[in-house]
Amino acid sequence: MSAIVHLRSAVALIGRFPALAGVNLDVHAGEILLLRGPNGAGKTTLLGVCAGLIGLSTGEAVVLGEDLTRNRRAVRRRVGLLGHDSFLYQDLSVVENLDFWSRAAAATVADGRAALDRLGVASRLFELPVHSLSAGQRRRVSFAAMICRRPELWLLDEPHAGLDSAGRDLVDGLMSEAATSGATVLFASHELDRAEHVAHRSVTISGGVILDETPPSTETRADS
Amino acid sequence: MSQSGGVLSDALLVARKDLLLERRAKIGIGQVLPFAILVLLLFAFALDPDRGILKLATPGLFWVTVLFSAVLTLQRSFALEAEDGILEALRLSGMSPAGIYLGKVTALTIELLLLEAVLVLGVAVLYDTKFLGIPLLFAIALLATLGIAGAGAVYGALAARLRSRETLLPLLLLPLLAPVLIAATRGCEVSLEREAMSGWPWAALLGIFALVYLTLGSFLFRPLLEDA
Amino acid sequence: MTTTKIQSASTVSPAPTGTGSRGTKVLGGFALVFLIIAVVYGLFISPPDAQLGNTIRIIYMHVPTVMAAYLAFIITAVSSGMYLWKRTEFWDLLGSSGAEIGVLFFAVTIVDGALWGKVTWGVFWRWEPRLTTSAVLLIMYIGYLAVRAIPADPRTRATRCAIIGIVAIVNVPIVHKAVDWWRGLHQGKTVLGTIDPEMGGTQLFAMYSALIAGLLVCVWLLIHRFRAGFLAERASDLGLDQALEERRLESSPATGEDA
Amino acid sequence: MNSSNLTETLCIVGAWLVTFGAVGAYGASVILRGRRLSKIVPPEQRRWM
Repeated sequence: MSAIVHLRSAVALIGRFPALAGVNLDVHAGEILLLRGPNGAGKTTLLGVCAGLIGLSTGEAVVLGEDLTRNRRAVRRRVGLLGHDSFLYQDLSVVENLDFWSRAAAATVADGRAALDRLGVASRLFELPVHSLSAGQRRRVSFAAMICRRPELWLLDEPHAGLDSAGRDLVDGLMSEAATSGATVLFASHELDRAEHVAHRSVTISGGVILDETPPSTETRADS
Repeated sequence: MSQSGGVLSDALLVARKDLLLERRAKIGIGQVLPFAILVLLLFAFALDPDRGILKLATPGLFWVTVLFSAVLTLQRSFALEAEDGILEALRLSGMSPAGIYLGKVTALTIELLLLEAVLVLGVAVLYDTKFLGIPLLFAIALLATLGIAGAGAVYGALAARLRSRETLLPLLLLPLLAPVLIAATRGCEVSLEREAMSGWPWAALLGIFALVYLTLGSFLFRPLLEDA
Repeated sequence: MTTTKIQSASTVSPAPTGTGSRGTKVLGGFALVFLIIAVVYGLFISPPDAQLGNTIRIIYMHVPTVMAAYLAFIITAVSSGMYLWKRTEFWDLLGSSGAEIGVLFFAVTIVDGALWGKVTWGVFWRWEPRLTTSAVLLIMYIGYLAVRAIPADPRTRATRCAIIGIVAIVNVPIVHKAVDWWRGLHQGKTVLGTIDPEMGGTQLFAMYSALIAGLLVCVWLLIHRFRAGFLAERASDLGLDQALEERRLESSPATGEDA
Repeated sequence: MNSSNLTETLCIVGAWLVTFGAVGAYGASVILRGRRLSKIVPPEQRRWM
């Protein structure tokens, strides 16, 4: 079976800075892969490359069967990216944001509402503008806006950040559920105890390269 | 999953979102409109009203005021899209760039037309202008505003992520809109019966500008969204 | 066949120490010849014009510079379109070189026009359609250069500039038309910026040699500016391989990150 | 009469000087920039496309 994410010698420049300096990575269907690494290692850039947002300057990248060196746009509708930014209009209310983003992604308004439910966003928050929410509540809304697209590949940058322990459990559950239902999850996290528990496999990225890509046969943790 | 709804439905979605944002944040009504009225007042101070200069110059002053207000509106409209990773989210959404562009233009046109409507009242009261040729005036306002929004959305999006956007946007946009200013001003002079000549050629000219800018913008918005 | 090959190889093999080459030297030589002809005929031999008098000698400079500027802007526009299609550094560099040289010639055109106005009208600036047109267009391209000067990722900067290059050229005829009609549709044709068909032989000769000289100088400048831009890009790339190496080295001591 | 002739001559000479001066100065600056950059860039990259 072919890999969902297939990167070979991938070099990506941010300005003239090589954020990725030759990444080799395979992520297989239905897998939950944890991306570890210090700040500035290139985790966010790697997720951006997989989402088709950041182009490679050299190397190969095939995501969900689409060759990103030829066309970065085709893959975008099929992935869900949860970034550091909220991807939400601060002045619009929670439901207004969800309605807009779900319809923008060719999903229905009902999908958006269902996603809000799934993320446990209380209905008393629905009419509040996003800027008045707490960081954790906003994170849940962002997450809802991501899953309402029903992405085939989840790309999560620090999904646990800013959430309380109930929220973290919820996120872990969503990731496991996504993987069992056929989606693939690639996420970056600093919360190693929690993350390694939910991940099937982990790799470490540092200095723009993957250090220890373990063969996909070995389940769970490889070292440390 | 259904494919993207096409350019028009994307445009509609974006336009409705922008108008909703204006209704929630009220920057246009609360800040841009008072600014525009202030400019009208300042013109009245600068050009002594007793000597009739103000009356002669009314159409020009009106459109200069609209242009300045348009720059502010554009800056606000695209600053919103550059915050919080919205541009990335728009790229990820799979909406067609031309649809996003036309949606922004539609919302901007509606907002600017409303502003102009209030300004026209202001001009009528402050400068004691008599309006004749209402259909022509309306056509000119609509077509000129489409041109301003059409060209402005391209440069507004281009400048949005630059740190020097406050200075760069007017520098790029105002020379581009010089012909719109000329045609709209002359057209309005006609519709205020200052000139014997019929004003419809000016309206046609404004229509051509709008068409050119809208066509260009629809094509250029993809590279703009992707790489600029 | 073989000899020419060897010859061309021998001319290429030593790396150039500047932006000059055999081609630019030949081109520059031709430009110089026409410039000298233009100076001799334009300033000394050709008689004053029947209508314009001696001010025609300003027109000898005015027309070539405006033509050179338009040539440069058209090159910028074509390069901008080609860049958005091909996405190569070549078109980006050519486009930005064109814009810079266009601004140079256009600024000179406006100064020449103002000097012509001083003699003819007694004032440097009159709200004359063509002068106003030129000023507006000049500022439009100054905006291009302002965007160009903002440090950015090369692809981002190139895309921004290409978009402005296209929008600006489309606006050139629009501005021209609008300003022509500005003072009513019955404004008399201005002499400035057109070649009078009734010019005498030496006048035409001076005009055409100045025109050819202007276009040659424009192309000559374009080649040099393009190469300087190319060198500047290579100079800022210099750190790139090293940066890649350093980036990879970042990882080696830091295998055991904990936090 | 005399002063208008003087203005005319000054303006004509000025126009030619401005044109040659500006274009010449720009050309010189480009060539000097090229020479300076040539010293930095390694020879194998000094190929013109």
